[in-house]
Amino acid sequence: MATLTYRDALNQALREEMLRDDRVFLMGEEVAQYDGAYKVSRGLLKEFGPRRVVDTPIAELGFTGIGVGAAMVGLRPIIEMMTWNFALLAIDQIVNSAAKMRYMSGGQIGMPIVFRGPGGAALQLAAQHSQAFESWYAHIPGLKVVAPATPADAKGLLKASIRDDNPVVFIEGEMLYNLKGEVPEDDHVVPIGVADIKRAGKDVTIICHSKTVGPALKAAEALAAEGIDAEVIDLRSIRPLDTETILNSVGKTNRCVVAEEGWAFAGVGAQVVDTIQREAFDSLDAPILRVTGADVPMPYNKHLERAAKVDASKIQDAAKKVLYL
Amino acid sequence: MATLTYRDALNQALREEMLRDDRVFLMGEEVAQYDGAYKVSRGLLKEFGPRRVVDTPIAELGFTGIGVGAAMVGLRPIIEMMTWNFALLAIDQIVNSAAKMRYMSGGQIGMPIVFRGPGGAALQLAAQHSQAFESWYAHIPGLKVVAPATPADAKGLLKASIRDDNPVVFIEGEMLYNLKGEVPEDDHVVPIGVADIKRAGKDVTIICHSKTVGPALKAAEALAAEGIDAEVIDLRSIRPLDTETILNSVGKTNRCVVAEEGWAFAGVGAQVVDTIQREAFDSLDAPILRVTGADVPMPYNKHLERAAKVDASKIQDAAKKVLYL
Amino acid sequence: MTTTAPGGKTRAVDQATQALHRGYLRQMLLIRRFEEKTGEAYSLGKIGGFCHLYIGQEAVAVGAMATLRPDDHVITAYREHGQALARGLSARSVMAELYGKATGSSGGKGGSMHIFDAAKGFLGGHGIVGSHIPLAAGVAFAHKYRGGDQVCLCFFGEAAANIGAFHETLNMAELWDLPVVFVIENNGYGMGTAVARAAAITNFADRGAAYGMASEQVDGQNVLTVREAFDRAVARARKQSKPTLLEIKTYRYVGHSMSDAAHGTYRSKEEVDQYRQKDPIAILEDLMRAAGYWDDARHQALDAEVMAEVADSVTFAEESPDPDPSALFRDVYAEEGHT
Amino acid sequence: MTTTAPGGKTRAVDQATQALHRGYLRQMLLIRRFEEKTGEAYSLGKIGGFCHLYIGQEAVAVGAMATLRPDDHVITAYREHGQALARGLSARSVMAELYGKATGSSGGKGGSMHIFDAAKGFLGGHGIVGSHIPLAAGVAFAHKYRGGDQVCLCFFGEAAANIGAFHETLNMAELWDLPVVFVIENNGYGMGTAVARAAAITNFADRGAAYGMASEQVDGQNVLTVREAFDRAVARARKQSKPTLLEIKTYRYVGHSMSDAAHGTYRSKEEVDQYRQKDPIAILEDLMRAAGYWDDARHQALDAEVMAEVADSVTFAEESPDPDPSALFRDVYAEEGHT
Ligand SMILES: Cc1ncc(C[n+]2csc(CCOP(=O)(O)OP(=O)(O)O)c2C)c(N)n1
Ligand SMILES: Cc1ncc(C[n+]2csc(CCOP(=O)(O)OP(=O)(O)O)c2C)c(N)n1
Ligand SMILES: [Mg+2]
Ligand SMILES: [Mg+2]
Repeated sequence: MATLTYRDALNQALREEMLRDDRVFLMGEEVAQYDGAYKVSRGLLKEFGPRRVVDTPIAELGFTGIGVGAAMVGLRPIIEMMTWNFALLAIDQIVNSAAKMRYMSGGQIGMPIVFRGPGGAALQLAAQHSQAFESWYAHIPGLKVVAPATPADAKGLLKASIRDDNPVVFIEGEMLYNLKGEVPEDDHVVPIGVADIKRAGKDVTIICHSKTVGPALKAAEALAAEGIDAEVIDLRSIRPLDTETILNSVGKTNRCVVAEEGWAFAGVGAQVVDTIQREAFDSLDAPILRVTGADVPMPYNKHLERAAKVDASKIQDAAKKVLYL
Repeated sequence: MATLTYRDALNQALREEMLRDDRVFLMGEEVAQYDGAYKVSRGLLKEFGPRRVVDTPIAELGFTGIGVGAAMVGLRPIIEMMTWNFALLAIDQIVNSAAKMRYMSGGQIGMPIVFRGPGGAALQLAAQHSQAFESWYAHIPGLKVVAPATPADAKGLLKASIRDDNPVVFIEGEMLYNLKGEVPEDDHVVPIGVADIKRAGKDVTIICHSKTVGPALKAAEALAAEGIDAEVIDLRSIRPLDTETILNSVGKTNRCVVAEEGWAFAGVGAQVVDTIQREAFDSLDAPILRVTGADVPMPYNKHLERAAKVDASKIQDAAKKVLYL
Repeated sequence: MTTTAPGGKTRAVDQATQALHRGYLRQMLLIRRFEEKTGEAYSLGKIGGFCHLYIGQEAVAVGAMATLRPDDHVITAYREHGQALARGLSARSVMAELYGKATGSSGGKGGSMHIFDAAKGFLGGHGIVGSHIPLAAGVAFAHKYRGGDQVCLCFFGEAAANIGAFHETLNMAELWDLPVVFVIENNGYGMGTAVARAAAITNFADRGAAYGMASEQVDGQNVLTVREAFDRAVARARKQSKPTLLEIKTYRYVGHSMSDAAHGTYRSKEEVDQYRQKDPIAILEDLMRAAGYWDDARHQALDAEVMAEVADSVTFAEESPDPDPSALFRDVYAEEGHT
Repeated sequence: MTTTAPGGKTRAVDQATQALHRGYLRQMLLIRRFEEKTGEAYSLGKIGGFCHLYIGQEAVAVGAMATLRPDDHVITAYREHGQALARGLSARSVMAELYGKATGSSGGKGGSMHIFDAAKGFLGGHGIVGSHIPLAAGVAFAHKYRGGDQVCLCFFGEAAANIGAFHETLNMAELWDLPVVFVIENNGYGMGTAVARAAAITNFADRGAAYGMASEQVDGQNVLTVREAFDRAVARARKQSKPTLLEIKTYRYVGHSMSDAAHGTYRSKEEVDQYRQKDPIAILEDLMRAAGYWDDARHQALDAEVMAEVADSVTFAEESPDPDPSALFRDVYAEEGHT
């Protein structure tokens, strides 16, 4: 296995799938000549040329719709959102066109498209550039939603997403791009809809995804030092949600914390809680607690920002609370 | 008290607030000369003239932004979305501008604006015209979200929303516009953030809002015939959520069903469930069940559509399930 | 036999041209009768939802589609029954869709606003104003990507030309030389809003200049004029891979949708009557009559033929089954197993 | 003393004009030095987030603001430090905001992209490209609604003119005669994308025609030319309540943001050097020098004055407190008790 950054793992996935299938192309702002605002598409223009790596004007609604149109007639577009914050301008195309096309055409029109880019907060980018929209997209039938936390999952899930015949919202972590990890060499494909137990444990289940996986694992270590054995489940896919893995874990630990970067109200965690209390009511020994971003637009000041974000100690505290410690 | 339709109650609220405060104006597609696509603004152009009742081109992003800009300098715009489905085109202005303006300006810029119009499904309007987005807006700090079920609440909450100094997402029910009910004559203002017990009961709590209130009350009647005494709570406001009223009820009934028109995943009900299991874990005698719209884009065919929608019998069934009957 | 062509020159009309004209007339008449029947069925509650009729605009769809090849694509908004028929969908499949039946073009799931027929290259039927404009450019992008010479026609109303997607798409279509024709059907109103109350300039063809795009304003009531304009635009797309913006001046004789009166609130009966004088069907028939290859008898025969076709579509729709209840959960996602 | 005005005529320069020019120069120099210092502080990690400098474009903000009254409004994008200073925000309050301090113009919550000063009519600082274009029209709508004669200036980059909000807003602004000036600062690039790779036409002033809007292309490196163009546009807004589209040709000497090199990937050093020859500060100084009311000594004195002001702003920012932790939850909603 090679050690790669999350960024390079994504880059490999793009390259391999473009080599594999000529129908796959990448479109977005600065993806070609500039090699990507976050350099995820580095080298692709050089290798594949401007037919398949397409720089766009700043016109999120328009170029997203162009991707959707191309997918209607059988191409397999990858539309890069420079960040998911800007996708609010394109969300009509994602929700009203892409997610509904197959259904409202009575199954005639396919929609093999990936919308990808960084979501959530980076550092001090303030209110308009620091938002996590996983729960919004996961609300919508017709979409799949994926949010990898490691280089291996980033590569494997992006490849699966590109091969998927459905519209996939693929949310990367800007703060994860430099994260290094081992990535299998061969044609590494991670199925959508399968969570990953990033750490096995028996005392409490910590459910997380994307940028909260790191803090969750750190919290688990700190808990281990206190003699508490936490199981850390990385959802990886938000929709479909791997209910089975979640319920198996909670069936064993009887206690659960759900962490996510985004806001609490009707977040991903709310759905996880709903699922667990419904399907595993009798195995719960304590209410499920959630650790989420503070319920505020993100402030610029770095201390305020830090206070607004999920971190290991908040997860650790919540885990101890559900253990009544 | 006068008996009014929901539509006319809204119309009265608009008229009274426009009379009360010259800073209030109404803007949107077909609101003026056409008296509103759903006639909610009937007569307002005639009474207030084109300065205060403004027809727009089809440009949701643009005119929503114009409303937000006007609110920045102290007007109190009411922006009509012909339906909330079209607001996806304007959502960047609602989320990235309106919801964050006060915060990112350090409290300098106020945002007294109401975005209003019908949400959810009517009859056979198919996938792109039948969506309930309450949970999306409620996810966003900085917004308030209101969804009245009765003429009295429609009037009282719209007046409160117009007077509120925050951006309010006000979601009406197209299927409710002809609903009749008693409306207090005087300056009837219903505070945002306060749920209403539409029917008191002791055996099971049914939580609902907007278009599911009718079916919930019908279900409660049917349950009463079976000797089950259901309490029906109409949330009225989704954000802020009236946690107290919810918890008091569940503390009494120990069983709960949450109904909503929209999709299940990370819906409003998910948040309600999360809140209850966290705050009232020990009083729950059964898992909370949810009744939601089917997890599909809305089909056109009327039988399929009926099957996709929440109705009284589905709520009744869920209530019996949480009573283990 | 001679006739006066749109250019004003008198010329002999050969058999092939006569047949062509009869074909256009038949299509326009079929659309007219189909839409009239649709209105009736809607009033009887057989058709639900929003329903927007095309009466008055028939020449646009017919003249446009006449220029296309079977492997081209068409994409449009919610006022699309007539365009679907002109593109060759059967009256049966369109009527059955309006009835929400399993035999409908979208299996009963789409309804009036979402008519699709992938085999005929008819890509909907879209309900969010302007949302399909970028889709059209995407289809054209795919044609060019694959190296084909297909063309995509994109129909929308003049009110849709005020929305952002129009601007973003036209810029990219010209920048990237996409083989697409943007067709503004300027029928004077967006719902109840007259064009001058919604647009700062009312000659929409002039908007092409903002993108350096070839554009043309066309009389939409004469199907032959329409056809010629589309010949030019489609050729530009097919041969030069360049987009065109066409503004087609037309008029709808009916209300915006079934819940809107034909006149009374935002336009007068007089105005509608005046435009009725420019009926596209009458214009073509007059031309054919003047040239001596059309008369009342032939008209009646054609009308009867068309009425029978529409009646048949209604019977078919009435008798067709509703979709199976299991269809509710089908087509949300692709079946498992990907490419 | 005489000087050559932009029009080419030679005329005497009176004391008031000299003072005016010195004022413009001071503002431009302040912006230049402020931005240089900002770049340094960013490199030292004192400033975080995205940070877009205005170096090279100073004449645009200074020439534009010179035409405004205190009760007018200005709204802009994320490259706004210079515009904030030109509008009269103190270097202290802007620098403190960049440092995220409680004394910053937005209390440390906005940062580089969200500088606000309600008292000065400076309405941000917006980070979503194009999103503030409709806001500007809304501000102008309010001015007109109230019957005042204030004007709203709206600054954005040429790349933002390809986004839908631009189109929707310009149409409504013209349709409704709103007193707003839309200012395209065409610096040739949107991030790493040269204008011709993003726009089908590169003379953005020509886009005014799509809305029947008065428009003008202006040399943005000569502050006096800029000022004159804004005089016309602002007067049109104030006196006739009509919008204007101004395309100001300028150039940024630095990278798009602090994480982008000044040259190397998408433009050459030669190109940047060439534009350095049109430095707005040098152009004004040359003109003043030629007319005899400027020299090296005066330059040095002014520069020292400006450097001191910038240094003071840094000291102020460094010494200011962070916002109280309780600020995290403040300003999400208005305090209770409404109007
Ligand atoms: C984004 C959006 N806004 C509003 C509507 C409601 N609506 C449907 S059709 C229509 C008028 C469109 O007029 P035009 O584009 O001229 O087409 P026409 O109906 O005249 O064919 C409106 C406002 C919608 N469907 N989508
Ligand atoms: C809607 C949106 N898309 C993309 C971005 C990322 N972005 C920030 S600035 C920028 C370039 C804008 O260029 P231009 O409008 O010319 O202004 P300039 O930076 O040259 O001043 C881009 C693509 C954004 N902030 N918002
Ligand atoms: Mg129209
Ligand atoms: Mg630029």
